Amino acid sequence: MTANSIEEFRLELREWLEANCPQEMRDGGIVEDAICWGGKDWVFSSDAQKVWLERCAAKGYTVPTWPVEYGGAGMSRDQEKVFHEEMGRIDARSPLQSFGIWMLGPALLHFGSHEQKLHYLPPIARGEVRWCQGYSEPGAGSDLANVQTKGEDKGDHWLVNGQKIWTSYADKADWIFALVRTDRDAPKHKGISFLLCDMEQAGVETRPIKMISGISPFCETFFTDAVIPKDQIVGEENRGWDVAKYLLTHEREMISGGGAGLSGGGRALGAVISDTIEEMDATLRADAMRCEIDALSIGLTLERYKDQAEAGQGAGDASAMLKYMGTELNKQRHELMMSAGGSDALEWDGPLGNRAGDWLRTKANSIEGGTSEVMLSIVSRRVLGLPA
Amino acid sequence: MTANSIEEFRLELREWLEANCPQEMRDGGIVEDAICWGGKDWVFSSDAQKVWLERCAAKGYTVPTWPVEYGGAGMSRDQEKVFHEEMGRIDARSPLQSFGIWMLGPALLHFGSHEQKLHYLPPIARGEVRWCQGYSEPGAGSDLANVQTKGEDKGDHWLVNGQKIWTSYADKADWIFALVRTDRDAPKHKGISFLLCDMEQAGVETRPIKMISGISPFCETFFTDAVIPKDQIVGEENRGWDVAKYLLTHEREMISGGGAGLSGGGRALGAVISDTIEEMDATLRADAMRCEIDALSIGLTLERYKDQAEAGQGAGDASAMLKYMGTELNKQRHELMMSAGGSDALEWDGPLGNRAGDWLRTKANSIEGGTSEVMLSIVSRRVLGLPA
Amino acid sequence: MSKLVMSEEETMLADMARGFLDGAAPVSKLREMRDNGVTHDAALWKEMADMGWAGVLVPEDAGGSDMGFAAANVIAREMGKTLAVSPFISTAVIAATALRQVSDARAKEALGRIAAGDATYALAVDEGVKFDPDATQMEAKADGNGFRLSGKKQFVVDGALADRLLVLARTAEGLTLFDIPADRAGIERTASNMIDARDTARIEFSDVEATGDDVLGTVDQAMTVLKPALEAGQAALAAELAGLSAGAFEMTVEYLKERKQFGVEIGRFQALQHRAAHLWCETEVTASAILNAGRMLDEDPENAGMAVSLAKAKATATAKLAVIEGVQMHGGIGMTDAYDMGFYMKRARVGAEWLGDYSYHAERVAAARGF
Amino acid sequence: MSKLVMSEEETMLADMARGFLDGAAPVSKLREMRDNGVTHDAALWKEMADMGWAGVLVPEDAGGSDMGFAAANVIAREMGKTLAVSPFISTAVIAATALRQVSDARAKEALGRIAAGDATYALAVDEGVKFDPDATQMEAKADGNGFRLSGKKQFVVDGALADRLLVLARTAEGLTLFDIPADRAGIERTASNMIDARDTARIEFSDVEATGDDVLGTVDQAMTVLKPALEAGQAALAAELAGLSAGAFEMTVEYLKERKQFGVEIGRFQALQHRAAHLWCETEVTASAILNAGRMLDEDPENAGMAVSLAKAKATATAKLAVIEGVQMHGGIGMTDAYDMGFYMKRARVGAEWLGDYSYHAERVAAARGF
Repeated sequence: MTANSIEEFRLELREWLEANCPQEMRDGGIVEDAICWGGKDWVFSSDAQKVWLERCAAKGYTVPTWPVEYGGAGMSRDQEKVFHEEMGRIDARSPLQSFGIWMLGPALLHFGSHEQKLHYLPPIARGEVRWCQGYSEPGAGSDLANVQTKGEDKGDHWLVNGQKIWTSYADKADWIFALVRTDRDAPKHKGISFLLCDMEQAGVETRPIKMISGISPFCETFFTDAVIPKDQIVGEENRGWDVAKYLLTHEREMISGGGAGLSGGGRALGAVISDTIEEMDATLRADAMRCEIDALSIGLTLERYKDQAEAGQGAGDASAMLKYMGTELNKQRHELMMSAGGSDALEWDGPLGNRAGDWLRTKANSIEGGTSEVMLSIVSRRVLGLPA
Repeated sequence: MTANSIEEFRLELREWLEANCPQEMRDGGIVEDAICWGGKDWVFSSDAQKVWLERCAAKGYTVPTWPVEYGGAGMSRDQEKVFHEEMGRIDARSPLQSFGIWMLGPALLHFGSHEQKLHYLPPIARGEVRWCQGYSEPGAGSDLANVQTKGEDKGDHWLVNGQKIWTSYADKADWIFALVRTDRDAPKHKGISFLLCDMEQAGVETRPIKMISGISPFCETFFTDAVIPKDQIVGEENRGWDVAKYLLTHEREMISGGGAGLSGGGRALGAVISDTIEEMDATLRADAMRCEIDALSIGLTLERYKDQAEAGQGAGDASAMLKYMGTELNKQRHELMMSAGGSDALEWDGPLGNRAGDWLRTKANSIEGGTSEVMLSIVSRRVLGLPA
Repeated sequence: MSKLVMSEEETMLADMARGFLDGAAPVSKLREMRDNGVTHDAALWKEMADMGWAGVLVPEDAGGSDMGFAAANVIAREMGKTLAVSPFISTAVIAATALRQVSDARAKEALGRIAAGDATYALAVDEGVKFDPDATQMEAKADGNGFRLSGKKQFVVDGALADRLLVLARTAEGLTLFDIPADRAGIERTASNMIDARDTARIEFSDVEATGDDVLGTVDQAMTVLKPALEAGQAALAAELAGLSAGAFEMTVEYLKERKQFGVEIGRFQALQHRAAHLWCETEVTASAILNAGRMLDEDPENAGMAVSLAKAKATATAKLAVIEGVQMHGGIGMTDAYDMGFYMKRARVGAEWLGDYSYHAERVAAARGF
Repeated sequence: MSKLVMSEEETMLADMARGFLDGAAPVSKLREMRDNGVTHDAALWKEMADMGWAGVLVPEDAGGSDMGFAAANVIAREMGKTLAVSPFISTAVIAATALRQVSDARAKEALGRIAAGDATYALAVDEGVKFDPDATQMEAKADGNGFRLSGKKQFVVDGALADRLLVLARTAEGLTLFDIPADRAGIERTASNMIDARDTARIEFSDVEATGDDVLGTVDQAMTVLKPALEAGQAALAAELAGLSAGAFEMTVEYLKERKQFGVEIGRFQALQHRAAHLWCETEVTASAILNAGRMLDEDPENAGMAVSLAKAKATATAKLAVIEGVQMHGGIGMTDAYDMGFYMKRARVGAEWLGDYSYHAERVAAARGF
């Protein structure tokens, strides 16, 4: 795309946003309540939220890079960058967030059949169906391939029994994509299938898990003779690990991006600190500078890897690195924010809002989606070639 | 010992020191050149150094806690503490330093026969015989028990062949105590003997190793059909590992003590930094404070362990912990001193003397006498009881 | 200076305390209190008083057990291990030490009530987000023979439960410490919803009357009384944090031994072994700093400042490492509310801030060391 | 702003540089020079000039290859890998950038001599132990139409070999940069015995005459010329440090794969694996900061300051980690002079200080980020 046409694109988009983004949706929207997750049971927090979603969905702006036929706007990466810049210019809220957009969508786009894409993607793009992820199982921890939930082949369907854990927002989701062991005799990684399951059926139950941060974003999900028709599989039977690996990489990049504090609304650490601290002491200042230097370097690395990928220069196992560095950084950043907040930060919903909850939440960053230890082992093995 | 008699002891000692310590020997003596190592070929740097050694040796003050019959002064620990305090009061140099005092002496006192003690200890106490240590071998690294130097049993003597490395000051030593494999068929730790070897004989040669700090405190030592009479063994045949382990523990404590900067002459880090830096920036100040806090805490731990040992409360595998913490701290301390020294510290023998050489030297602290990694593994296994 | 070891009495005290707290105040007790919205258990505090803990720093002639600061640290450390909830530091350590500095009948009587478990105290110093007594702005205006106090305090630990408050306020020529009943007219206490579920309050003073009798020590010279009290509190808090580190560390090592991943105990993974070993080393050197602080307070209180700040700084850093490693090594389960590790992490954070954070005490160590 | 990737030309340049340096300037060459007390190889520098490196920042019409700052960083990075000895940063980067700011015939001629490898330069700024141009005390007293320079400079890298010196001195209303021959009367150069065995001098100026023609740029306004030159030098030095980290890291990983202890390769020990992996991660994010600094200098030089300081700070920290881990993981052999790792450690230390240390640049990043 030429520079000219990209500038045209920008102007058109700007005009559309000015005309269509409701004023109430122009507040940056970084608090939890501002998020629109969608789904069958979604209750819009305001008319503006509803209108904003509908208008965006109609243009494909909820999933700007997805093909138009699947509900997207078919944007190139350059266009997408402009899209985010223009959204940021007016502090527009994201019209829709969901695991369907982040996780299942990319998996289907990569592994799904044309029919599956047509069937599942548009409802995601319109915010009509909310998805959750069923990977981990109790006791499996970092050993994700240790899937015990089993799917018995019953001809036209699998009969699924087992238990998943850390299924984010499963209590609010309509569908779940899950790893299920469909061949118990095959080697660990070779007998897993990636299945799509309607949660509104007998035999699927969820229970929220309360976390140390006081909230319950995660659930346990139980399958008892749940029925999953044979066409609800992504990729080939018993090759679900390929899909899972693909998505894990994707998830790591997502977590690391958030971790580096580079997503919308991330203020410079120094600015956040000076909200509560007039003059930093040597320790806080030194730590904040180190953290800022790392944040900027990691942010540039995210940019570099994306640019490299686009230029066809493979970034290798970059996702493990970014996931590790980004999440460890985020933990440090929140430690410093707690330190800066002093006693004001020690209350639930105190003068600094949910700062303590956010801090506690970050401690999971280096666990979920592959622990820091697993990431380092991946780098050691795959990048450095050290013996396992 | 009662408080009264210890005060009497102090006053007598103070009087003796005033009368006998030459004025030139009252300069703290922390530079390398001030050290008196003794040995057959020792050249005293001054008459005062010679007189000071002789007077101290006559009183047993070179090895204050050794029994009088072996050349010491038979001091209790309380007395020794007073001795060091009084020496420090007038900034008196240590009259004699040697591996004989630090290493072989303790080993002989613990494992040697009465005859051996009578034969070997007094010359060490008088500074007449200088010893070096032959433990490590090329390629063995942390695996100290991997001794390849072999001693063939020839009836009244062993015929020794092999090579040692990191033999500190071997080129200046008269005798060496060495680990030698005397049973090739026994398990690794069970076929080693702890032998004493006169270096002034055919078949023993040394070659200095130049280090990155520019000096050559270490040597390689080669044994080619060297003869060691059967009575020159400490402890039992093939039980040399017991002696070695005992000494390793001892060595670790020694290194950690030096590392914590608590031996005589250690100035507070802040004071050293302000020699060259008028006002510390946040990073330097924060790092210096952390380092100082750690130094003080480790110093107190040394004190606590000694007090516990005296009170009969076992400190367990404390030596590995102290060695690890002390040497890592010392490395950090020297990094900060280099940073404070700026470009003045980047020259060999520049305005800050040998600061760079000292800094480079510290990098070996966490390698010699058992690496930091080995220390952590020891703590993990022996203290925490984690599976190997 | 005595030896840097625990005396036989202190070892016995620790054993006894451990036995009592494991039964009467384990982490599950804190959880239960939190779930029920309760921040104080008066019966438990009474039991502690009966064991002599409330009077640990109260002279015997005032009814105390007068065991000294090292002993107070021993108790605080054991309380830290199980995250026991009590007004021990506020009342038995800080208030008792402050009252001890004053030798009058009123103070003696107050000490007696503390020892008996009949009076609880809280210290109201902080006005901003950080501990900084010298920056106190709250005013105590002279008014006839007395004063009128107006201003706001925050992070008053045990401030909602306490019968009495020690309040630091600015008077004509300096700072003055007041000892007043918490229910006096014009005092409005708002319980803070703390992450560690412990009793803490924000307190507003609106023209609160105080007489000359309410002054603890001398007008304009609060520090004579407050400095030893703060140092005693900081040392005990450091000990509590050290106990907390030990408690979190024990849980973690146990978990490393039993939890299996990829077919083996995760305690076999060398990277975790080394990190756990490093953590243990840090807990060991921290323990030395705590012992030393207790010794200095008992034997050379005038010069104990650096030892106390060293202990608080080091204990804060070690506790932070212990809970971060604790959660990380536990993985997902460590993040759940159902597991105890989160309680340790939250308490460590609150303890890190109370009575001066790492930076505050590091700067004091540096100043004492000449930089 | 262009993409954050190496262009094809830059990749080719890197490959070519690597090939040349592996042959012509490996670490063994530095060792040989050190052992012979030699700090400069004029023939090697001439070869580099012939490849266009000396003129990398010299305009084509002045005889240079004018490849830009990103390309200069590419060369510096490769030089760092093998610790190649040359006056590249002093002459081809710093001096050339300074001269480029001035558009007169004299500057053009000087640039031509640099590109041809016929002139070498050194930058004399430091007067104390730390880089701090603003604190310059050295005086250039007005004297008729000219100046007289008196004072001392230290840590003048390439200062003993250089034909010409760029000297920062204080004039009536500010700072002025002089470009004078190194052999002018009154200049006394003393070679410093540097730990990295590179050419460096202390220089004393005693009443050294300088004319108006010797002023580079405008009197009292040194920074117009010096700021871009310093930033270019800092970026190239950051790149050199990144190359050094990569070189040390490669040696270390190779060693982990081949060295056996307790019967297995030490690279199988998970604790070392994780540390090596962490180090690699640091080298990766450092590489991004270097690329960005080059891009900013090429495309938005007015605003490149933060990007440059970010690169220098991060590269300094990573190089320190790389050589400390390098020595530690090598064990005893890494401490011997016969092994190359020590050279990396010493060069990393010198590079850490030159043109501003970690703190200096961290403070600049913080200032740019508003704190």
